[in-house]
Amino acid sequence: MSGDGNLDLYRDEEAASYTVKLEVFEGPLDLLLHLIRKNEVDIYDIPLSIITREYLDYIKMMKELNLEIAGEFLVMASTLIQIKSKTLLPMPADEESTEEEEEDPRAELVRRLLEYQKYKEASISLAERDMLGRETYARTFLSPELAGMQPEEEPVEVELFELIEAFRKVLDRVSEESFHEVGAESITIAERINEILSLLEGKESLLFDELFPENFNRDFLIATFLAVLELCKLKMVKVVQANRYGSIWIQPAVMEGEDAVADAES
Amino acid sequence: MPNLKSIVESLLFVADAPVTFDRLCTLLEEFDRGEVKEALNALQDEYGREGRGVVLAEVATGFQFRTPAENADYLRRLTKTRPVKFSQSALETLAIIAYRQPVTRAEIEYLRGVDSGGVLKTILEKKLIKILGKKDIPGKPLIYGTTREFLELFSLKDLRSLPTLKEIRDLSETAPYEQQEELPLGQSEGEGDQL
Amino acid sequence: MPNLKSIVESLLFVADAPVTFDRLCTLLEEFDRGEVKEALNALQDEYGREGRGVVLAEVATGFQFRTPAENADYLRRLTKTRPVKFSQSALETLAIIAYRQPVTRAEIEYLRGVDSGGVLKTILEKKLIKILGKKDIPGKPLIYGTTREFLELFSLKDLRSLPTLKEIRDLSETAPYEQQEELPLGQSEGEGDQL
Repeated sequence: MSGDGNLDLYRDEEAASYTVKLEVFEGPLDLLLHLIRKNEVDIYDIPLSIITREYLDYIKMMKELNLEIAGEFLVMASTLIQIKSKTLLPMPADEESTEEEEEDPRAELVRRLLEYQKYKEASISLAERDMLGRETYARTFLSPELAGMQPEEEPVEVELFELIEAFRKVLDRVSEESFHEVGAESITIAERINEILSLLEGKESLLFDELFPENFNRDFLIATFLAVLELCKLKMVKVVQANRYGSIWIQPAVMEGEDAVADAES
Repeated sequence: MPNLKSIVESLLFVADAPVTFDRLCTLLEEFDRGEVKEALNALQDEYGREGRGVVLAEVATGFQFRTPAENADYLRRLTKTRPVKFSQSALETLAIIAYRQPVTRAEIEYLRGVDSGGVLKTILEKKLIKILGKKDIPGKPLIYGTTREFLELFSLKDLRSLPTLKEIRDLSETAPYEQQEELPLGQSEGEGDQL
Repeated sequence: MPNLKSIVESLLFVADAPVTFDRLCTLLEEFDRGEVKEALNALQDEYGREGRGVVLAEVATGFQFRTPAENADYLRRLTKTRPVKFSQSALETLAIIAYRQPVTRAEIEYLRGVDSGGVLKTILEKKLIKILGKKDIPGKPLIYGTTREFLELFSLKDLRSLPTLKEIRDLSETAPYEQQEELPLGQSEGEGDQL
């Protein structure tokens, strides 16, 4: 199944041999808009019996052609049947009609259709623009005039998605066991490690309680504890207590110094 | 005595991406902004004349020399690259992101009515959208926005120059919607780089 | 009626190497060589005028738009701050540090399977990573983490806003609707006709 609900009939030869021409719809909303337009009915007063029948006919036809049907089409089908059964119910006896009039069961659907229609229009006007590489061309290569020149400063240009894709590629090469899943949690711990280290910067010690601001939540607490544990494991901090019931202090185990930076050059 | 108009023309010509007015002024710091503006205007006049094979376009908040649409067929012979083709789903998703950014995947899928994960990944890979961060709501979903490449691709000066969204009152009357059937939705396979 | 001069101008502008007259005639086979020659001459006149920032040069291998020598100093400024793309190795290393910090060089190299000293130095110089300290194990290796500049580069509020791998993987997964139960399609057939 196409994840986009893009049902392309002519994708393979087998399907192309069918003589029935099935139009391709992006999703249930697209199909509904088509049916509404085709029947020339008012979108604010959709005749559900006609539209639902034609909608289901379309799905049935796809089934008969052995086409995979995106789940969203089926969800919409059941929604339509539901709305239709609501509209078919006889209006309740007017005893309680003084209450606010119930919303038309079709209202939510109409809202979605109008909203979708708006973006579909927008996508059409996007497609009609002069597109680079289709209607208009620019020089995208490095001019020979600049080829020999070495840039002095190099501001970096990179997208977040490229970063995570690079990480994914590394993980794909390394076996699963040697690398536990990286989730949001480890990011938080990494972040807390950095925060603790920057709090410690230039100080001799830090009160353990200082790591917890006034209104921290449970996740924050856990991340902070794990961060301190990780830092202990790395032997980057020492946790000390002056006496049995005294305050707990965190001390940097290694002072960051000029020599550390110098070492990096090697 | 340097000829500022000539210098600006050279700069825009060799640059491999649109150059903003501010960047131009920074590069040409010994000239004042008014002079740079004047040179730019003179160039726009010159390249705006009828029948030019190179035009000075304003895209992605910058200036860039580009070829006019009427010559596209001939240029295709030179580049031999098949024009980029977009699926309707990629276009719909791009439109939603362009108009509603920052926007989450769930919002996109609600508006489109279909799963949009695959198409999001594709346009992320094409750098037409980017991850802006996470939304500060439960679940912290990723939020997406369009990129400079998006503006360049669709020849847009900035996001404000996107056509305003039309509120359609009555479907059966609207002319633009009539064009829907002519969309080459089925005929796209094979030719071009389908997104 | 196509404007041949405009077409030739477009072609020469977009070509990334000099174009010979013969090549031009081959590309424009529907025009005769005399017409192409004429268009070319007209362009040469136009671009040969005083004070142009772009000239049409005829070099051994063909025709090419170039910038005049007297503007070279200004063009050099353009390259001074040219944004560079990250190499794949720099990107990988940066990613490992971002997601696994605090991390040692040995750990990075284990994951990447290759020496990463040079790359580490490069991203240290760009201030995207920093030395957090030394790990208290034999050899006392340096440990690395990302910087504030790293967050700024990606417009991230904090490290928590980094997308997780799972979030990216989820994009390419199929819709959760797949296990949808069968719909009673048959029973609705008659119903529709009631009204």
